[in-house]
Amino acid sequence: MNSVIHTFPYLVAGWVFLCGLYGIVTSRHLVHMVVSMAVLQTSTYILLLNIGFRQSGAAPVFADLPPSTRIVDPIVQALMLTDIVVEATVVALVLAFVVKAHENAGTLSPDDLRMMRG
Amino acid sequence: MTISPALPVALPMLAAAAIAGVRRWLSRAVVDAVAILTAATNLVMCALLLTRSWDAPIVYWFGNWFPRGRMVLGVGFVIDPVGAGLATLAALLMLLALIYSSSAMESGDNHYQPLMLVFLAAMSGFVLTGDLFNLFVFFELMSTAAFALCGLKVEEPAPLQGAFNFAVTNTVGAFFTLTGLAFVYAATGALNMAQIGSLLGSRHDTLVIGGYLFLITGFLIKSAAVPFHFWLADAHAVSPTPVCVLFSGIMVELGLFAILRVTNTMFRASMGPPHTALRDVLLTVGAVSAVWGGAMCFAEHHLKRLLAFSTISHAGAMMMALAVNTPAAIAGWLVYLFAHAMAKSGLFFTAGILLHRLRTMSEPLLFARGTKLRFTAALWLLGGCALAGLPPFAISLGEELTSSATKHSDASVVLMAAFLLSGTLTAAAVFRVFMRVFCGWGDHGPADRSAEVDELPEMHEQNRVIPARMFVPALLCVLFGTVPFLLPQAVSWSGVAAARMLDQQAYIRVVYGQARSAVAQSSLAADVWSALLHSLLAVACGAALAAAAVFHKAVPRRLRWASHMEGSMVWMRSLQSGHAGDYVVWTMAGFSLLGTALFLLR
Amino acid sequence: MNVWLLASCAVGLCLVPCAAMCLQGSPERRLVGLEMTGTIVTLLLVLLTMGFHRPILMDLPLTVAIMSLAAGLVFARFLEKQL
Amino acid sequence: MSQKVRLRIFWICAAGFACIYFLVAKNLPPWGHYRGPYGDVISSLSVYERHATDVVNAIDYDYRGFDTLAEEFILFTSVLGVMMLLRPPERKATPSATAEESMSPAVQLAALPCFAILILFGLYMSTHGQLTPGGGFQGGVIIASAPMLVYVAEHFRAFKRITSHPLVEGLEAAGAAGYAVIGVTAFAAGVPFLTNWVPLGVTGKVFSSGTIAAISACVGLEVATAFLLLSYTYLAEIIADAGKTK
Amino acid sequence: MTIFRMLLLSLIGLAALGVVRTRDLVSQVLALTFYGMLLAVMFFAFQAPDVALSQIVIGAVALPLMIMLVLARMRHRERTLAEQKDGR
Amino acid sequence: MHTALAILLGGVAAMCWLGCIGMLRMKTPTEALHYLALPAGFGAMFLVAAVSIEEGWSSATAKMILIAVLMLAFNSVVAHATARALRVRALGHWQPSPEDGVEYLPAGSDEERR
Repeated sequence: MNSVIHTFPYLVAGWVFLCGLYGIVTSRHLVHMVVSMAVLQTSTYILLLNIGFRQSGAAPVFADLPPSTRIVDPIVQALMLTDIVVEATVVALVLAFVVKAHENAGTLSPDDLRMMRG
Repeated sequence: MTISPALPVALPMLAAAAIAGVRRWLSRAVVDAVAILTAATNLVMCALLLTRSWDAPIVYWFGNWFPRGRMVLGVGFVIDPVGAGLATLAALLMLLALIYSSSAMESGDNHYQPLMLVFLAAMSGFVLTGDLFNLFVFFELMSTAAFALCGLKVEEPAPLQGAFNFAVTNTVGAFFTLTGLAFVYAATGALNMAQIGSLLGSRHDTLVIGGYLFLITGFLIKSAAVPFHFWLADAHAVSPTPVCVLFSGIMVELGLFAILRVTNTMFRASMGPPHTALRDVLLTVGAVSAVWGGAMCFAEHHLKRLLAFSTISHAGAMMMALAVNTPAAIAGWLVYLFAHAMAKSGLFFTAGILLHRLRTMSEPLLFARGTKLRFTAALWLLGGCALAGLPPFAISLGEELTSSATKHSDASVVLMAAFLLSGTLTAAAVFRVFMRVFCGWGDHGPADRSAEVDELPEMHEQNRVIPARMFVPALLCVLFGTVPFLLPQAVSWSGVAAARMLDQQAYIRVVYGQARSAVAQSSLAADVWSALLHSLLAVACGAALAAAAVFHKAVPRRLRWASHMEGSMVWMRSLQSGHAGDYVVWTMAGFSLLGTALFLLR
Repeated sequence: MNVWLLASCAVGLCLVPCAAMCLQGSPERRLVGLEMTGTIVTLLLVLLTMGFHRPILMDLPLTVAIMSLAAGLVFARFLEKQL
Repeated sequence: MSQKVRLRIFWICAAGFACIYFLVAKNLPPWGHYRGPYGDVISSLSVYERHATDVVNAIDYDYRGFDTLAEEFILFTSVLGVMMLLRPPERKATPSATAEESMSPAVQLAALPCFAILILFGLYMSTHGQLTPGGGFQGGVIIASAPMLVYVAEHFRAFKRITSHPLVEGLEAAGAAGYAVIGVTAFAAGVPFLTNWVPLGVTGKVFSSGTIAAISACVGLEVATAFLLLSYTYLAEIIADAGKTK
Repeated sequence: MTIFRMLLLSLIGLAALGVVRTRDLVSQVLALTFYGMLLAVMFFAFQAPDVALSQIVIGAVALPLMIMLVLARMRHRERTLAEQKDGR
Repeated sequence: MHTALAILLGGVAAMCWLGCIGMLRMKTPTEALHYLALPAGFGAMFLVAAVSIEEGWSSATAKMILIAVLMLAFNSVVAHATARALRVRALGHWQPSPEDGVEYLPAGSDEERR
């Protein structure tokens, strides 16, 4: 049981990664692909968070804690914060491509949108 | 006055924000002037940093957070000659691209210049940083700017699809990299590359191998290694010319640089010798890319895509130098990188001039229409010779240095063959275009689907006269390409820079503020005659292949494989399907293959 | 494990029926499930905050309450007019 | 490549991926027992040396502030890219033929207090970043979501006036540049880029922890205006048409 | 509490699959919002309040909202095009 | 004190469960919408009581009261807007008309009263 708990959270991150890839690969609509990309991104949050987690550690805010309290790793949280912004902005940009492609081509199925073939 | 290493990043960012804030009220000329001035300043600053970093790497701690004991607290720049040199190259190419675009391109309501400046800042930060997460953030910044620039021509449907595929594949790659970063952080609890390097030591378990694998997957996508390369042709075919120059000339190479940096500063003791798995894997990937890209290049009839495939081929060749990873090979890599950046940029600028004059990029449509464009033709021909490495162009010098590092080993045959094939095939494609378009020999040649993608010219108004500002960058590129060959010290300089790059222990010591390393001496010398011989062989083979394809009617029916190669490699071309889902599947396949190889061979 | 955390476990399990609502069926059902999720997450975060003995973190449930209500309004409007 | 073939290759690769991932995850430090010292060192320093009680924000805006600068510019770049891609074409507004009913009075009434609460709360959040969870980034997004309620209440003209003002664009650039300028001011004090050189103030007060608070405000400005620009750019076409039916 | 966290993680794994397997776009956006909420709860339960806060404002509100705006814009265009076609 | 706390928190959990199960068992989304009131109304109230028992008067209690007020005041609006969206999506209009065949509202409620 213990050994399962010791790796299970990491495996969830890997599972979400695979789910995102599955979504991108089987996608029939560009917006669906973008959403799958967002899901794929969340796998990295889950992984980072679980790496820095400590059993019975407190949240790293010392406003109401004595400074010597055992806390979870704040570094990974800072990295995740940066990461979340990156996700939102990249999705915004890719959505702009999608909107424009829709206006120019009238369809959004990646199977039909293949100007670049061959 | 010494220049703060933060400025090559901060200055373009500030200029970009300033331009973007008031872009409505500024005229095009003012914005161009500011952008060009900023790029020029960056060039000077990076060059100064390069000279300063020569004696010892510069270490710069942002926020004044010096390491406490063995614990690195903040983000730091560690500037060694290779990084500073690449930053200088990026600024140079950016300067040329901005000069070119000031006369040859619509700027999309002045959105274009701030994007270019952010791109420049991102590239500078990417090569100068000594922190792993910072590397990732600048990787993302570079990618974001690149996506936006790639979709600049919004009126056409093709650019958007190319940009979309580019964005999806590269973003997936970034997630792979971030996952790898998380694994490395879990293994060491540090983010500074020197600290990670010293903590990892020679640890060689699955966590370290897996972390390395995830980390470099993103960079392999950026550096367009087969089978991660599919986005590159799509993105190049649709980007405006100056953006293509930056993509091919420096961005793809920065992917290679990141692999080099990661391998040498963090994993040198754990993945390098005595373990040979990494070397063999990278060598294979590089060789396959070199040949695959070359073959696709020869089979392509859209000029920009053709050049894009040649970039894949040359990036593969450079990857082999990384795989060898000895001072001589890295010195060769540096020479190769510079020479290739110049040759490829010159060719792209020339293609841009063609697009400007003749308003299409399709080889069959261009047939015999360039016969009057003498100067453009000369530039194109010189560019082709430079790709094949004909002295005084320096690519062959780099090849010679790299293969001299593997003398008397089994890898040397692979290296020689791949270099020769890459040079021959890409040069043959360029020569073929030269014969058809500028000489009007032979016939139209086969048409293919991708060449039918019609590309609008980058200026709205018809402009018959070519402004000097379009020619000068192309000419300068061709001229600069000869520098490493004509300058006798160039080889020994790159030898010193490479030795710096490879000395992991010295890097770590410098970061911790300990003893400065002694100035490395390099006694490298390339065998010029051997380089000449090889490049002549490549040029001759290329010309022969091109002639065989152009005059295919004169070739006996049995021997028409040149024109077969040009026209009917259907299965290879069908992989380039333009479907982002396919590209992601190939990424996964490449990742699984690489991982299997690394885990089984360890 | 105090009584707050016990209660939060019980409330947290309510997310399973919410998932059943939100992950299948028509958009209308999903929207209703989503609003329920917003409410339950608000309560859950209050319980967790008290359970961890960190009243300083009370900003979070407040944010969830405001944002999920605003998002509910916006989603309802778009579902009505545009989509 | 057909869907079927693609999916088949995907399953093979997914198996490979899963194996590799499992091998790596097995060797990760056991969950809940992370031992890396980096975070502990920083959290023991941040309260004393930076007077900031929220360690994550201290890391983001001070220790690793350079990452956040680049991250702000990612946001800036992508907003620039979106505006460039979706710059309004010369298109006549085509009022929709089917007249739409406007939202209920209840919604219109409720949207305005909600608007006020969001703005206030966003301001609170972006000024208290160094003390409690939150910060410029979260506060900025909350502020930016307030005008969406104006849109929901169908005051299209007001929404347009808030979001399409050229000032918004200027402020966005100012927010992004402000961060870099704060970094550059450190040169005047003779210290490296982005050094927190101003007086640190009293721990637990709003104006404490030096440049962290200032940077947080800049980030709030940048993020709020950036998301405003994004929402306007996406909605511009719909608004142009909706304005005509009135 | 550990068991609660594990259950939360399993639910996230399920929800991720649910989001990518939803083909209707509006439904998918709503599912994504739910997924974002779930992640926020998880971050909070794993002692990361800052990240939970940004996940709420970004993952559970701003990101779905952006996608919703894009869908609305595309539907709007399709509708006006169809109306113009009818008008002729 | 401890018992009161336990009872109140049990009440919160029970409200949440009742709401969720009711929502899940309803056939149409409009019916399911009604169960939103249980956790948002009673759950929030119980929680206010529980927090004030635990904390006394503090900023946390103030914030909890704010949350409860927000939920009570705005949840009804959101529920109304949602119901409206559901009806418009199902029938194409909001104002009642004889062709509907469904009487969600007393006939001629809104326009005539004005």
